[in-house]
Amino acid sequence: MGEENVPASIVQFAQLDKLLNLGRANSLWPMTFGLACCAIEMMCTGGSRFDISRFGAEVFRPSPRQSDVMIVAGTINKKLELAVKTLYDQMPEPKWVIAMGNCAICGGPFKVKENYNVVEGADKLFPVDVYIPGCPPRPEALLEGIMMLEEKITGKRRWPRVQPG
Amino acid sequence: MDQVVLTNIIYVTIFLIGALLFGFGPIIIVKLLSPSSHTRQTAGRTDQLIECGMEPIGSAWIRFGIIYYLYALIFLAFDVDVLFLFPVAVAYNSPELGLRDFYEILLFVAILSLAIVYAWRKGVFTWEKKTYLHQ
Amino acid sequence: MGLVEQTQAALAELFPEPALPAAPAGEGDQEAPPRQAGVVVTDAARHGSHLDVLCRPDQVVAVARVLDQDGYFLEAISGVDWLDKGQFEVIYDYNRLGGEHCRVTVRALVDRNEPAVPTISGVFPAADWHERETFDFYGIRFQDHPNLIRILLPEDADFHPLRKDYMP
Amino acid sequence: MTVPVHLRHDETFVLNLGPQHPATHGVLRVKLTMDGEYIVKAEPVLGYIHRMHEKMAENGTFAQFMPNTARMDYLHALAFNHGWALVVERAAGIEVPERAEYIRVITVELNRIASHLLWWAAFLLDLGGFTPLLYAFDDREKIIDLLERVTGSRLTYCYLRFGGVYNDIDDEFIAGTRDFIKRLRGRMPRLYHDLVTHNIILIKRIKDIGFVTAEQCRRYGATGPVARGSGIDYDIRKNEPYSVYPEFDFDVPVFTEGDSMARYMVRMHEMEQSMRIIEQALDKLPGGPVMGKAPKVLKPEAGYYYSAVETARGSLGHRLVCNGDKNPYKLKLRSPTFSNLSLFGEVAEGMLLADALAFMGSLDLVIPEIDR
Repeated sequence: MGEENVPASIVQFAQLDKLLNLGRANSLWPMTFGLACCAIEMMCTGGSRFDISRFGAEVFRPSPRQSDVMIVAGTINKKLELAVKTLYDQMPEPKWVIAMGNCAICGGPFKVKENYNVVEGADKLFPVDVYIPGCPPRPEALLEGIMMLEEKITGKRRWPRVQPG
Repeated sequence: MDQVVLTNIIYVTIFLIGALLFGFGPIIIVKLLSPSSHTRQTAGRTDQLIECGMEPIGSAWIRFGIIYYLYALIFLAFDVDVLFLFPVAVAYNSPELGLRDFYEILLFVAILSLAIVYAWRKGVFTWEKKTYLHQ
Repeated sequence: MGLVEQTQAALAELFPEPALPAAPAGEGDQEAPPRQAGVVVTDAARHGSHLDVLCRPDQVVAVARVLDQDGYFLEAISGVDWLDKGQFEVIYDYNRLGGEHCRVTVRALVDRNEPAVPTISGVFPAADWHERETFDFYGIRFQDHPNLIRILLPEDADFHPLRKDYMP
Repeated sequence: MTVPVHLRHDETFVLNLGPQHPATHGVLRVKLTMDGEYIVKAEPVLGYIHRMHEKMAENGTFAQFMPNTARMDYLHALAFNHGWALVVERAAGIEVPERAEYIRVITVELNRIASHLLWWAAFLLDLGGFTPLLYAFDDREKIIDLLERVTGSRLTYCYLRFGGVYNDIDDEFIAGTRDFIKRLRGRMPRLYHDLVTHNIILIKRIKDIGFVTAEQCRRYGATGPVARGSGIDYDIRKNEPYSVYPEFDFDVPVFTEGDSMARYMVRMHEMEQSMRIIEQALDKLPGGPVMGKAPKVLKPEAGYYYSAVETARGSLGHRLVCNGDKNPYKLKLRSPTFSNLSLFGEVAEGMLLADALAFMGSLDLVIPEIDR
């Protein structure tokens, strides 16, 4: 069962929680938080060809108060660090974080010895639930990331996992 | 208190209770089922106003232009106008509503729309570009 | 090429002492004898700029005014840190906006310990941000710039990243 | 007609059009001093996505910087590759075979159309229309598939090499490009112009909004569609010809009104011109190698080099200083949006907030290109 890092609620019934998690998993409202190149791939995923709305995640909310998942799509640098933490705080529970792209995972192409300005990874700021590698990751990778987050929330996988090869 | 009045009162109270439940129900349910009242913090800024991630500069409690007040007045005029038109709408297809009543309603709406004409002439609806002469 | 000669003539009055004969293009500063301030025609196909002007920092505003009258626009301001020679260099690139093409590169050398160059944001407002960025990266102070603060780095940063001796 | 207003300081409040805002296409922050709906002073604050490209250029070899160029302006990444390849080829004196030049022009123009399509979708998203995004992205995906066949990546291309291109284009790419052009030409009048350009809501939102005069463009150094929207006939492909552009005949759309509608129309016509260039380049595509001979480790002669390239947003300049060893000694990237945005403060004064956002959309900003 997922949600080990989402705090518990006052009333807890097993079946009711399963139903709630199913509802949460199928209506993840991401926050428009496109920083750099990965934001363009996120927009392509929102487009009609890759169609993120098949997973109920096409409602990109601008304000953190109404969003469930923060997709960190791009590079966080030292000037933006406080703003990112503020946005994370302002999101109500239950909230999840998807680190999209190498920059959000570990600083990516900017993790060099002369790095004076890039925060090397979003998990230095807050707990991250799903990492999507790629620079930028393909829209299919973002959809796979959302499916992994859904599996983390409900414990069941919606689509059979594609075996490589 | 004969039977008909009593049943009407019961209908209205049931309707009232339903409305209240419909209003406060979700708030209570969410309080019970949502993961927790507090959210996870990293910079302790949960209750800060939303301003695109930035600290809001100064307070927003300042004197606004009068123009927004005029918009509110016009809305109020037409809100009350609609309030009076509801009973008319209910009784519209009854036979005794003659042509004379129709003209009365028309006159009533016309008088109220004078507020719009007054606001129009006062230039409430024109939003010109301004140049600011900095002292 | 009427425009290049015309601009060269306009700029020539600023440098009364005769400029050295045009050093063959592409030759580094180190080998050539230290070049006097002056205007040199360079091969545009290779270097991208038609005129290369070396001037003292205090002449920068005068050159900017001359080029402003001729209808040039400021393309970019870049700083260079010559660590071994103990000098900063500020490169101004001017270009024509439409019509015949002619790019003028103005270079000014400044001592590395207290680098100060007069600002040209009065003549070209485009210089405002470019100068703030050069100050941000190199620490070159632009005298009487309207608001010389950092533009790209966080306000509380206390280092100048593009200096050759800076390593985080 | 503008209304002069005297203002006491306590009647204004400061609003952050902050880093996380749907209309800023990234992390641009504008500090707005507001008087009700009107903007008294607008001051863009940059640096929220500054990623040290110039410092990395100094610590890596010339070839190692090519992937960086695509991460600055990822919408027109091939033009940035082209600019960097051009300045290094000039510095090191490397020859590029004819066929490689043609392939460069074809892919750069395809990328320009993709960039304009995305600008068009995002601009109308700012103004509140969501459906144009769907069919603009549909067309854009066709281009991305074509470019992915040749370059291997969807967005951040690293396709150009000093002296040529990474791999050759095949007949399927050429046939696909011709189909794409026929398809877009078929859709352009109906879907793009009748439905959107002549739409009264769009005309009301962007006509006579955000006037930029030619003198303002010159003083602030604005280039590209912003300058061509204010009557300045300046396109680097025509004024400072590079690569094989002189062999194609295409005209440069110039409008003189200088408002957001003019900039909008410039970009729409530019898409048509890019298609004309691609067709002529496909017809005249020569045979031969796609990779000239280039030394493994580049050590260009010491000196100052500058190259200017026309990207979808304006003139991209590479100011390169070499001192003879294998790393660039200093590289300054003159990004077009950096100067285009610098005139925002002066033009947006006295504007309504909604019009200022429409004006910012018509400037076509890509923030990592501003912050570098």
